[in-house]
Amino acid sequence: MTDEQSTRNEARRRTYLAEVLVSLKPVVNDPQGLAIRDGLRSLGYDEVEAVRAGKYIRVTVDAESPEDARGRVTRMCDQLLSNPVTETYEIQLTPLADH
Amino acid sequence: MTDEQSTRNEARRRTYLAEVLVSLKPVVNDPQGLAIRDGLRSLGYDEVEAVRAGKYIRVTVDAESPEDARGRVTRMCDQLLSNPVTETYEIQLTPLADH
Amino acid sequence: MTITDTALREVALTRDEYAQIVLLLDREPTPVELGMFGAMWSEHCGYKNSRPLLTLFPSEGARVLQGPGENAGAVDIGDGLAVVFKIESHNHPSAIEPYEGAATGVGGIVRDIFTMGARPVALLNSLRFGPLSQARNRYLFRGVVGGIGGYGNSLGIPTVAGDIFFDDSYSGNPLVNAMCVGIVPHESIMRARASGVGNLVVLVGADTGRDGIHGATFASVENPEESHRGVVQVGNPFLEKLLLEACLEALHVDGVVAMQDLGAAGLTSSIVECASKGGLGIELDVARVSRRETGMTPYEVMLSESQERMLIIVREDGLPTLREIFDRWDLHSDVIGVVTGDGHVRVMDGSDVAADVPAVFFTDECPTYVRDGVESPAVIAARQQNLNAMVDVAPAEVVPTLLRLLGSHNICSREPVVRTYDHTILSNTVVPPLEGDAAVIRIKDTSKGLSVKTDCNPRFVYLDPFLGGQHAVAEAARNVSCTGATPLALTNCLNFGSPEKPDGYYQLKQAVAGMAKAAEALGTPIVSGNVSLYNESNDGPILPTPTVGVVGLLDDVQRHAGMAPSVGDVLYVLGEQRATLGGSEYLALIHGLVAGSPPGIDLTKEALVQSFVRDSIRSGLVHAAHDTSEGGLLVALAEMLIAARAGLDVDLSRIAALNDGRLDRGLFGEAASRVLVSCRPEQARKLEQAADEAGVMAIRLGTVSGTTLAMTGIGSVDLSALTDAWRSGLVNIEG
Amino acid sequence: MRYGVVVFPGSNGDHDALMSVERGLGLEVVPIWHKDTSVGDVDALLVPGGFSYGDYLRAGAIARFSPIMGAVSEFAEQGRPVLGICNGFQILTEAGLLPGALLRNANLAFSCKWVHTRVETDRTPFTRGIDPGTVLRLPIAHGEGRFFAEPVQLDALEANEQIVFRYTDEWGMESEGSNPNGSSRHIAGICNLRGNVVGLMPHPERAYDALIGGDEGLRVLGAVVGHFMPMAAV
Ligand SMILES: Nc1ncnc2c1ncn2[C@@H]1O[C@H](COP(=O)(O)OP(=O)(O)O)[C@@H](O)[C@H]1O
Ligand SMILES: [Mg+2]
Repeated sequence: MTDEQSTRNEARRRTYLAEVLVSLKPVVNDPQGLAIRDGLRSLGYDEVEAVRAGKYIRVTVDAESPEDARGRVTRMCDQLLSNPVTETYEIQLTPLADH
Repeated sequence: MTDEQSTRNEARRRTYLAEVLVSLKPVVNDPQGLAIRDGLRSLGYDEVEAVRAGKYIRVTVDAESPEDARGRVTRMCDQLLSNPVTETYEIQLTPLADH
Repeated sequence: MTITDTALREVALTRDEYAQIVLLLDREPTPVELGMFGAMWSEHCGYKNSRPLLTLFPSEGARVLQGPGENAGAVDIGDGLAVVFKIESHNHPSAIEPYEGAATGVGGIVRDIFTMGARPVALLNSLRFGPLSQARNRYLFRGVVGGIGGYGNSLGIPTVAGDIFFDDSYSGNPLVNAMCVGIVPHESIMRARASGVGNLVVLVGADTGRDGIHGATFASVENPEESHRGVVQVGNPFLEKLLLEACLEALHVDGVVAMQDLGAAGLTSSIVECASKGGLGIELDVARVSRRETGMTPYEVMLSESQERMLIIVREDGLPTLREIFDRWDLHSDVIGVVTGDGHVRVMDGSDVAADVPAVFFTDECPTYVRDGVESPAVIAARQQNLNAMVDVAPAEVVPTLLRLLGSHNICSREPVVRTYDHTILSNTVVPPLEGDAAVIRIKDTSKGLSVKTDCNPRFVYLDPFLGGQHAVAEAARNVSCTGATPLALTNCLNFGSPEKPDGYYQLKQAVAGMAKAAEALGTPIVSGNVSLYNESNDGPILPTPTVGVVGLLDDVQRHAGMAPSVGDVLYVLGEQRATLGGSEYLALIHGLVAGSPPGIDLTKEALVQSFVRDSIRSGLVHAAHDTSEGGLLVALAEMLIAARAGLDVDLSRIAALNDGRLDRGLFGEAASRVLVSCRPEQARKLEQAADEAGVMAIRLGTVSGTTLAMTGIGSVDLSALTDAWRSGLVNIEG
Repeated sequence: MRYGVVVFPGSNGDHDALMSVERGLGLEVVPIWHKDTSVGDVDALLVPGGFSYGDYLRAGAIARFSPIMGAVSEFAEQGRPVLGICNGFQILTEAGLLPGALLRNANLAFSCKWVHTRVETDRTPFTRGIDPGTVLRLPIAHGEGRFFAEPVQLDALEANEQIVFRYTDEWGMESEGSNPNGSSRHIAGICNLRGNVVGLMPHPERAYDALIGGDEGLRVLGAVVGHFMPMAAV
């Protein structure tokens, strides 16, 4: 790679905020969700039908493009951030500052 | 309330999904976020700049309108779902099936 | 016959077994019935391969109040009290989802104990993993340890002892055995026997979801990851705590005649067990079962393994009081059925009959298999390998070898694990984990204490299953004796590979025979247990691992021993002085060999050494004791010095001389019937005399002092170096 | 005097709390059910450890809304002694009876061991008569015990003499390695402004007998007896 090319690539790099929402699969028992639901109902929130508890992980990554960022975070989710046996995940991506 | 009114109200009732994202305030140390960041880096994801860990709570509520739903869930957050000393929250609302 | 192979595989039954079912029923089974047969005739519930072998175990004794056959064994400990205990495996679920698998394993064994009416007072765990150099094994290790702590801590039952061992063969097939110990007044012991036609069958606790359907069958096939993958069970320790308290209250309700927890095969197994034990029938309606999910079929309800549920059989007039208790604990109690006189298990779905089968068809008619076992030629060859040809360890290599052994994963400090387990709750723990060879807990309102430990050296069992089975029992008992307690009785968990392979069956059969022999010789009946077969992965079977759990009694809990000598104490090694390199940790770690014959064991001598150690602790002669296990004499000595935070000057030449002049065998070889003890210098003569009179050989090693371990003619090492090596082994297990 | 021990669903330290008061101190003690709305006739309240409501969401978050908590607050407002231990401490912070919050341990692991804590003030009913600087050996057993408050608030806590216990080594020094969970400023226990409500993570109620590792917890649980002495003398 020439210096010029590398500078051009650098120029396109950005930081992205990936908000990863990890949920338990619908059929998996969620004692925490049940406890929160019961807690809310005992506070008088009878309108609550169901509660499911999951994880919210904010990952700030450096990437070349939104696609690149999403690809990287997807791999992170599969490898570490979620447990494929019990969980599913969703990624919400927002570009942050330019480099 | 007359029967007619109640029918009209019923008709407007809907189920909403409130996705509550609870984050630790920036001033609070987040060892879990740091551990995830280090874990990702040790897997070779050097592009990860920062990770913060929070909670993702899906609350399904019955409400009269989006405003009503948001109002209710906001109260739930203030009362139970988040701790104002250490946390902040955000609510994402989606209407689900009609009643 | 129209049944397809796929349908049979789904329930893990053979075509022959299916034919037998048709013959018994004189018709084809309904789908629900087939599912129920699959679960009840699985190895897990039906003990098809192990039942004939288990009859070898001695299970009777003057103190035995309840032997195998109920949810747990019960043994008299005086003062009108009984100790209730059992060990159980949760290997397959833990291989899939280590945290929840281990957590629900703890939940399951705790239910077994309070189902008997006993209040759980201690938890133990026996774990086996592949080497931590592999990321997957680290993941399993962290998850399992997390799950055990997560569930037990939350319940408020102290986790006080256990054992951990690593070997390649457990990669992909970790072992998670959990043991629970409870206490109950004799008159409150509850059994799982239905009685009284017309009595009500009540389901209490959690709602039923689609969790772990086929768990029982799934535990009875090889390679679970590739076959049945039910929905992972997620435990709720909070609910279990409520259930525990409510059930222990419910026990005293006039009219409660039986309790049975829901474990493997869920409602099916509970109903069948209660009915068949009571010689009666049960009719239930699945429509009355509270559900967590919509659209569940009767099949799913009958086979769901949702956790934290319990079945109670109560006379109609006792129901209101029973209900009141569960209401107070915010648990629902659904009347789902009734005890009948026809001996049938009848499952209704509203007004439809989903299953109708005599209960004994599921239990007594379950086929059993007696197979021919043949020892693997590879094992014979490994055992016969001549270890005398090996070059002895050079004196200069002794210290580096010792440090390597102390830091090895099979020997190093379990502190990083034990820290994450609450061992102080209930305020009974007298000898906590790491401070003794076994844990000691006091029994409130008495002067007594219990000592508990699990053990099994699977390498010994692999190389010689008959001998190894004896070792498992002897070592566990020895650890308990080292606290001053008298071993009362045993529980066991038979973790083996496939019994359908001749060498696998041979291992199982021989190990059981060895355990039976040692249990007989040591006077410790086997009162409960569990079988987990088919522990195989693509790389082959696990090392055969018959985990033994021992419960011992101290009449005066004040007179106990830990493993830390005081400065100024004199150290002795008692008992067997000839060690063996066969199957040793030294051979595996330093030479990369699993070979040779494991140490021999003379059970008369074993009993003698153990009783001598106990007596000496009780009489106050000995105040610290530690048996020599993996790593041999020198490792055990180092462990005692680390505990004492002091050093020792020692001449080990006599030890070597007793081992044909070999340092490796003398210092790192392993042996049964060998215990290190310490006593005050002014009592040393007395101890020597007592040993002499008892016919127990005692070799004086030296006086605990200073901060180095100095070995004449070998070299010395700083206590801090020993401590660092031993402490660092399991620290920073990352990635 | 008589202690009351509040029992929530999921409490598991209630047994030790009852035992330590009854057997260790020889005082009268009664359990108080979470569904009750009155604490009854007691002189001091103990909110024990455990996993109330499974500690789901946040430790203590759901328990603080139990029916009994109204009466607990009232008791506290009257200036009467309330001691929250471990989960009980978490419940009291969630309920706003004590400042700050307790977060996951810095090493992310549950930790059970004996630690040393230094008594910082004798102005509370649970440290009355214990010289500040005294080091007590007590067990901890928690996964969420990292005390957090914002720096300004921490300064205020110090200024108002609200820090009651600090983690130290056996010589009473806040040395490296003597803070088991990463708590701000080594804080192991605090009190409210008035001093009558105290929360701490270590377990005095598990340290009431030398046979089980120590009895120094009795000094904390027993200090409150002295608190009532003047009244008794009148
Ligand atoms: N998984 C575990 N859980 C709790 N305690 C354990 C566990 N593994 C080992 N320990 C404790 O660590 C100490 C050493 O155990 P171990 O190495 O098995 O001793 P030994 O070799 O004498 O059998 C004992 O106090 C034991 O109870
Ligand atoms: Mg031992």
